[in-house]
Amino acid sequence: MVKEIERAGVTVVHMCTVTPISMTVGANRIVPTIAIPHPLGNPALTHEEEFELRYKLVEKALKAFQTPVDDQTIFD
Amino acid sequence: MRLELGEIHISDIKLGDCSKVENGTLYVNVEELRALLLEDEDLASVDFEVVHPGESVRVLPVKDVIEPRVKVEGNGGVFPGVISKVGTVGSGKTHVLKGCAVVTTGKVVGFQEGIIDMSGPGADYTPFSKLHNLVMICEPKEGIKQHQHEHAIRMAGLKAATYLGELARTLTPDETKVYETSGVMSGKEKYPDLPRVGYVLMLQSQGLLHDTYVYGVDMKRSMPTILNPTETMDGAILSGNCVSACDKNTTYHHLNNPVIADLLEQHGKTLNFVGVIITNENVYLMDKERSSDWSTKLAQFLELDGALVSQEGFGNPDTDLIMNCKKLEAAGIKTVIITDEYAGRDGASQSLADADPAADAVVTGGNANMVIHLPKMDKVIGHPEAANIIAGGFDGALEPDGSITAELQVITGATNEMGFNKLSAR
Amino acid sequence: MLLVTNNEKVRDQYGSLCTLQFVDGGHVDVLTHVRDLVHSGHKLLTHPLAGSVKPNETPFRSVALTEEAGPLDLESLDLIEAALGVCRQFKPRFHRGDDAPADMREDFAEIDFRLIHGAIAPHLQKGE
Amino acid sequence: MSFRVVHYINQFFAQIGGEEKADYAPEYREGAVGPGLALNTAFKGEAEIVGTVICGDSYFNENLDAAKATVLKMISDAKPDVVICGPAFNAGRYGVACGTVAAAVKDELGLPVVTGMYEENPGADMFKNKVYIIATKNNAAGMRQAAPKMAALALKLAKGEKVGASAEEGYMPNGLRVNFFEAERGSTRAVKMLLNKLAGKPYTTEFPMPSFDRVAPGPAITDLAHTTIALVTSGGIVPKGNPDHIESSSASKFGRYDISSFEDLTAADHETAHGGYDPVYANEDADRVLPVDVLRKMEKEGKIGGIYPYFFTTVGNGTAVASAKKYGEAIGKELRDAGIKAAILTST
Repeated sequence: MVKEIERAGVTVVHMCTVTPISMTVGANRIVPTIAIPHPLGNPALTHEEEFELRYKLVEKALKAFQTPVDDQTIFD
Repeated sequence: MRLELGEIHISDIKLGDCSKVENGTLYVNVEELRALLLEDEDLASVDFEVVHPGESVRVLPVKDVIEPRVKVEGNGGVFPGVISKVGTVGSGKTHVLKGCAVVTTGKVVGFQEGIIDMSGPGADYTPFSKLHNLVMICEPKEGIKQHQHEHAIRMAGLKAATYLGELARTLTPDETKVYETSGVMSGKEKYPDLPRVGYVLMLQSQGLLHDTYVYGVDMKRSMPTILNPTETMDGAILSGNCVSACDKNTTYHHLNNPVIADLLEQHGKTLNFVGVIITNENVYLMDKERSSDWSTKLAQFLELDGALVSQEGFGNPDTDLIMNCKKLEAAGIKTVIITDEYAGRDGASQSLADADPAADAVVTGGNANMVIHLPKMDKVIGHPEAANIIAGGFDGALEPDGSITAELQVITGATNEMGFNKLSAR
Repeated sequence: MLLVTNNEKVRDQYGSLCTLQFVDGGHVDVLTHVRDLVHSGHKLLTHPLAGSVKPNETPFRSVALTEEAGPLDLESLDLIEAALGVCRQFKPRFHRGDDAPADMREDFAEIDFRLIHGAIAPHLQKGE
Repeated sequence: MSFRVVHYINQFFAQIGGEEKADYAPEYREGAVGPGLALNTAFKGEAEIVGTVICGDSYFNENLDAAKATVLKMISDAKPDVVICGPAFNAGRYGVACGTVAAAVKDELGLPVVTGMYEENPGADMFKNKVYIIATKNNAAGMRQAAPKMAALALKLAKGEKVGASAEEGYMPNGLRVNFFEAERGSTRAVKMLLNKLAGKPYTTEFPMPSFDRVAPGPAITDLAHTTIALVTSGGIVPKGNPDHIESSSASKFGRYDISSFEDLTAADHETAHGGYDPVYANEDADRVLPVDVLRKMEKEGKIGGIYPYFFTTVGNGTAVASAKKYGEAIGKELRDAGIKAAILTST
């Protein structure tokens, strides 16, 4: 899916937990996330802490958007 | 090692009062054989039937198929560690009753599969429809457990095959084949320019009804090890596997391993067949990792250039297969794997439970989900009611006229993963 | 060791020997529960498709995992997702085995028990 | 009785002309033309080409809908039992036209159809899973080998006979596995394959592993503060109650939902339809899968220009690659048409 969207001329950042799968499906900008059932959260944290965690992850995605890449890149 | 395989061609089996082979006919003294088999206290009865190619007969559920053999010269005896004493086999001279087999049937568990049709469309898919078969219907004593039942039938088949093989001891073979293999060093000196090829033989070893024995050792308790190719021809490996009819390796397959035969055929001509690495298909993941590490390590130890890997069963053995292939390829050993497929009835689904780009050279024994129509047979031997169970559920349907519509997977040996058959898929 | 099963025979034998999670459901329910455990960081110790009894045939399934949860184990993830994929491909014939003939149900239960027993008994003896 | 065949060819093979005649409009001629003669020979009297539809390659590709309709009508009016298109060999636009006509004949007219082309013809990748494409050589010299295969398969289809495996019939593998008997047993084939592999010679695997192609990375976004970002997830987030009943696995559709009025996703308004993971955490707070709350904050802070008013959702679980591709194409098209340059795709 990520490939077809990018093929349409949309720059895609793929935020996912299982980065090898992301590599296989052909994502070019990859941001690793927390866990499969809660990629952008962590139920062990307070609501505020969780928001902070999510904010930081999305910030990484914004950085990925701004970075030119030639090949599949993981933004850790 | 050098083994002479003397084949005595069998063109008929007759039940009678004297066991002998005469003019290509195998005569079986049923009472004597029955008495021998009933020494096993777990067995209540054994009945015999003879079936021939082309007859309108269906046999089910088939447990094992065994070719009668006898060791005439050289160390050890057939089925070492189980029937004969433990002793390294594979050299000297062995006689084979070619063209016939012992077929054991027995309903070890309720859902067992395994059909041999001696004629009709089903016969095209099983190699055993081309043989004269002594079918043994073994009934256990009341109350024995499944694993005792499996053991009793397995032993009955081996004993019967040994008993019949013994009849060939003093006969003059119709045809003799000679197989000769070299040691690691001498082979290298003899064939310095030929690619070094090994065979990684994966053996089913997951537990009850899924076991394989090597020199009497339960393979799930063994590390991968090395066999000389000719050892398999004397029964070093035998099957204790009752499930997965289409892609289990019967003892007959092990005795007549087609990969070994074809590699020996090319040995010294286009390749140097260095040896057989046997490995297991265990349930425990650490075992899978360890065994595939070891099979690769042994392949490196033998300094192989290429390897052939054969599989047994479906599902989690796909994981072992892909692990073996990936690790061999990563070690720089060019690898070809033999498997079969479960691509769904329409052939549209993913064929294997595991996959990897390293597996770029695959031979397939066909799609086991293909639907086949098996017409009614005049006679059904074994446990006809098993047809209801095989055919009654998801895998097929028993029609009112006695015909069966089922998936290919119910036929014994149909999609064999040693490459025994010509069936394939694209 | 964490043992997930829907087989009473396995529960009766192993309930006291390791941490056992009994799933009151079918084969797919066990695998789904195992998948959730893998997602939360437990590692598979046994293959989720043990046995060559076709996955759509057996109503019983027992799977061993590590008791400790760590980072997501990718191999375990691959295996459990592939196992569920196979189950999607081949519709189950029986649910919990209640719909199977009694002797068949017993056979399925015994095989599942034997498979998991063969796999984990040596490890439990070592006190893992 | 001899089966009626209609043949589709381009202006070049009809000997009307080359590139300069590529805008030739569809024309129907009675009987066989050009390569049709070779096919007629190969039918050995069992079938006969009753008519030929000729269309210029540029004309077809530049007037796709109209040309397709005209061609289909000409074919249909000739009342064929089976249709043959091409072969197109390595001619790209001709290959695409053959594939398009063949697929339309199959889907819209419900008639059996065979086409042929070289495996690297772009039409091959586009249509090999939809219609039978006989693999041919890359130039017209391959007609001699192609004609008997195309004729044989067309006859089989016309007679309603069972079609064998790709390797037997000569068509390109179409993703459906079909059993057949090889000339040699598996072990012998395996030994030969290994010898070829060892010698560095070509060999063909009998089961190709699933493969994945790649797309070049999109350009970096330099002006995020003025860029609208679209949100896409394969984590199955849907409005509470799953109004479109998106299936938990092997989903047959994707969802498209308005989030323009949401500052934050909560258990009261969103949940997951995904059956591939423990849904408890996503149901408690869907932001854990689709980070609407933080993106709204970033919107206010001026870090991003905005959020596209709709988010797209699919269930990654068990969804066939082909469906996922289709959904991706539809989503990509909408975003492109809306001028969207950036998307975040979240997966579980």
